[in-house]
Amino acid sequence: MSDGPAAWTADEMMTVAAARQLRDGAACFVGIGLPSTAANLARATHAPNLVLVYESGCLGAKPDRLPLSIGDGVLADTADAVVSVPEVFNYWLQPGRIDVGFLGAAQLDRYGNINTTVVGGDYDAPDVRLPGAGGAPEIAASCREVVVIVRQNRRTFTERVDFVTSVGYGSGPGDRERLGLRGGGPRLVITDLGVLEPDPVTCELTLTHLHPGVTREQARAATGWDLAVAEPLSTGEPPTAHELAVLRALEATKQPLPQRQAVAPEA
Amino acid sequence: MSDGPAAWTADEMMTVAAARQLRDGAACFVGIGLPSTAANLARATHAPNLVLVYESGCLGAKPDRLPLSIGDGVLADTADAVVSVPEVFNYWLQPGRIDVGFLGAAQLDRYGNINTTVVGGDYDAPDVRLPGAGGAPEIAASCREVVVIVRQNRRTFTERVDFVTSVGYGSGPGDRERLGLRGGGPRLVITDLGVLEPDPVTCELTLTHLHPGVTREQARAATGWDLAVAEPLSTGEPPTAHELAVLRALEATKQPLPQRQAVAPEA
Amino acid sequence: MAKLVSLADGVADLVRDGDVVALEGFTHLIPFAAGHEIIRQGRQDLTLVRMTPDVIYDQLIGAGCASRLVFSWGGNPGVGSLHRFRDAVQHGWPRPLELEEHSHAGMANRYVAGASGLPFAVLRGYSGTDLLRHTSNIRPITCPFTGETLTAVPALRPDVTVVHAQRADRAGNVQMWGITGVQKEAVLAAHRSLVTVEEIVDELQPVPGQVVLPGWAVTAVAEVPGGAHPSYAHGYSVRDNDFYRAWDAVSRHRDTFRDWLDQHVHRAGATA
Amino acid sequence: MAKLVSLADGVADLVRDGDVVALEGFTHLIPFAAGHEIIRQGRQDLTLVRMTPDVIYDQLIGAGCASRLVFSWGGNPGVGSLHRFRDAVQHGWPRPLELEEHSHAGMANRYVAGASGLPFAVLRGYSGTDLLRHTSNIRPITCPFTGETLTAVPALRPDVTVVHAQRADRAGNVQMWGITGVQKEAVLAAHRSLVTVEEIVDELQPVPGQVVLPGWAVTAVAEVPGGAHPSYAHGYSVRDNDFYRAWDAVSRHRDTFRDWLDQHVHRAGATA
Repeated sequence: MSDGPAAWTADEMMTVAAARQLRDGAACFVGIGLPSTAANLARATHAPNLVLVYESGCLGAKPDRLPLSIGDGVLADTADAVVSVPEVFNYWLQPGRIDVGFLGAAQLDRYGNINTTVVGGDYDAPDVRLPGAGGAPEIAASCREVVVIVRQNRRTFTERVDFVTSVGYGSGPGDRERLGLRGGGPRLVITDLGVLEPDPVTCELTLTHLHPGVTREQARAATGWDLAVAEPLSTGEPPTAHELAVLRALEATKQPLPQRQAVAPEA
Repeated sequence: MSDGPAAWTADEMMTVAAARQLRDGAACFVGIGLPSTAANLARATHAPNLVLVYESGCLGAKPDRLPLSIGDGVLADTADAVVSVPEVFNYWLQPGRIDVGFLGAAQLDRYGNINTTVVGGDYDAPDVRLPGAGGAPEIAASCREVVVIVRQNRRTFTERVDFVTSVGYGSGPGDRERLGLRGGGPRLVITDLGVLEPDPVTCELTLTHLHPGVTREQARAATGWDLAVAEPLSTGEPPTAHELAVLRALEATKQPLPQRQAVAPEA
Repeated sequence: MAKLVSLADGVADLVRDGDVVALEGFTHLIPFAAGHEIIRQGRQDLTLVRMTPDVIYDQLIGAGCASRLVFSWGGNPGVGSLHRFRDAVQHGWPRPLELEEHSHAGMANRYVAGASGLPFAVLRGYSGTDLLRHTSNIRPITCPFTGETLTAVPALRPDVTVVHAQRADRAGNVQMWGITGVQKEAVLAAHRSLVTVEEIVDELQPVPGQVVLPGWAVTAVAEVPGGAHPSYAHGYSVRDNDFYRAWDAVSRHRDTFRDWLDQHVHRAGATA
Repeated sequence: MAKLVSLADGVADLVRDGDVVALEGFTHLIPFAAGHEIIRQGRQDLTLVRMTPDVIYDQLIGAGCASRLVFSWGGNPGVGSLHRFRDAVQHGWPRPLELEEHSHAGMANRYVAGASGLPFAVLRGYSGTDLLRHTSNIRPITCPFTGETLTAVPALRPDVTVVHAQRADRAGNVQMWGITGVQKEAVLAAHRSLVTVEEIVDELQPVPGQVVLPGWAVTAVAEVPGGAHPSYAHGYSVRDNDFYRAWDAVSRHRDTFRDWLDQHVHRAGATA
């Protein structure tokens, strides 16, 4: 197994950085997309006993390919148990049994609050209507810690989110406790540029690591608030050849984009 | 099949009278003992599509022998579905999906209230400690109607129950509504002497049928309050030879009482 | 005992203009054929309820069947946005769509309360979110033992719930397995229910992971093989991921959507 | 991942004097062997929790392990009364037994609340009964949407729950089937859990009607073949109805009970 550096994309770096954060044996609540890819990369590399929990009710899924949807049959086929959707939220997420909750974001603010609902305009007449909450509010509330994976740019990293779909640290220290949120909140925000962590005192997201080849100025320019930077600011390890090989093999298990325009008629 | 009369015991008459009350296709919540025997007799005679629901979580059990316990394996093996105990109470009993709930009683009063908890003395120092509530309070509350099966005597049929374990008509008309009980309450009390039904106006249990060979004086003497009697008071049909044959064949499927005094050591 | 019916008759009997209708299925076992029949029969003014209004509700919304949507996540899973949903919300086309928005945990518990005959459910949820500002259907509740404040949501009681399952027997006992989502709760919460199945069989053979809905808790069952397409029925079909990807282009414009609707729904006719 | 332990070590590690202990199993899969090990290890002052305190709790109560009982139905199913339970309640022998009494629906929902991380559960229950007079753990609660009054019960959070199951694998994933009662909820509600199993296998083959508890939600697993006797393990054994019937005579008198306890529990030793 080669551990040397290799050429990689920013998304690959982001996925690898997220995967590395998952310790073996942890229970992870994962959504489809980058979180699922990162969790499956971790399971295929350093964390073979990572427990993947999908909100479709699959506990301990062990897919041998990347699921395209959260209800992919491969998740049910390989799970230790398939439970109902009410059960996965009530018996597994809500009591705090999940170690790590993965979330994405359409907007993220300096206290790690997340918007996936509406951007611009009013709620009733938004500029952009997004999918909404899904499982995110309670994932953000109840997991022992939350890891956010999101591409970093000024549109996404905004001073105030237009809608609080999922609470990070609210408006600062003590807010999670006041709101009765029992999980720890966002421990890491992993982007295509680096890694942000909440300041232990102020809870403000602070740039703590850059990915190789990225500058702090790039990160600050891609942030819609005056981004705090940790001193010293370290630079993370690039993806190893092994990590990249496994990640690319995983990605190759996704089906190709459709070649045809017509949509299949009903069976 | 012979339909002529035959010699029978008072318990057999009581069981047959209860079985006859069950219409085909009804969903019945049954406990072990006489209710289970009556329900299985009905299923084996005029009501082949009777749905038997046991609080152990067995929905639509079709036992080919009388189960000795509510968690008998034959119930799980023959059920349409086996669900958890919380589910049987929450999804099946509580919303009022069950047509008929069968209950027994250690004490019963003139408004059909039932005691299966303590007799005599104080609650904390009772003369007799009985098993307690089990599923009965919510069966009494939520089934569309309740059928009580109980042997009639002055100890059991008492002016006031020492403890209200399960509510019949409380202290009279309107009480069920005031208490928020959505089921209809006791429609029939079937005893070894006859059948009692609540008066449509006063809700007081009234003797409406005698079993063959029983007199109204016997029934009144076996009741701890001044028992109202319907006019005209009818006498029910004796068990048919077919009913008796089926009932006795069912009873024969129970295991014999133990012949030995020693208790088997652990496996 | 559930009645065995044709899809057309089942929809005609059980789904009425103005109804609160839940079509459930969590990625798996989505009752697409029944949704298309609702469109074909021209139902209007429906309140559509569904945790994940994905392509099936994009079609119903675009076809003008809905005036209200109660939901927790609206998107094309793994692909992107729902363009007909967005067009209705952002531009009122083909008619305005009122939204009542929840989280998955809230919606799942609302069905649980409905199935349980309770007026509300309690959860740890919504706290600190802006969802609280936009519906009166999320309220605080105090624990009578600890004094702690939690969140209450009202029961969902759809007029009719429609789901797809693998099999039923002739008494209408329904069997499904794989990812079974919130379907049991959605059926039990509803006043009426219609289940489409891949096949009706003489006897249901037990399957690991199965959920069985007794026939006496279901209103009607229709045999509709492939009735979940482009979703799938575990053991019968696989998800048509190409359809979901292609839907993005089909649904992006009103005219391509209308052409698709005309060709694949209106002219197709009920499959059963 | 659950630890694989011997029964003696599992009880020694996980069950402590003064604990709130739930041994669950609804007629089926009752963890008798673990109950006997608790007696052998001389645990005292336990609060015993169980929906149906039947023969297993008659034994623990008669052996003097318990000071409190939280329950909803105490009897010898299909046979009659529990004489050791009655003796403790009526005469304080071998020590007084404080009771907290509920209905099945209340107890089941208390476990559900515990498993769900909620401080209480809501049900339609207890209304009009005298159970309300004897515990403060049943309280009214008002629906914040309809104003209707319902009943609240507090969550059960046992220090330790003990159940018996058919199988586990080497990672401690537990598999049970048949009547599975309230066992999942009782395990998930507890701070610690011990599961005895008929056998530990390399791989769990799926079985219809199975409930699987992932190893990461279980504290320890002990292989104890026959550990449910005289209860049964569906697929492994049948219920020893003779034992239950004979228990009536054995337990009726203190001396015959003590002889039985001495011979069949104290001198028997742990089976694993």
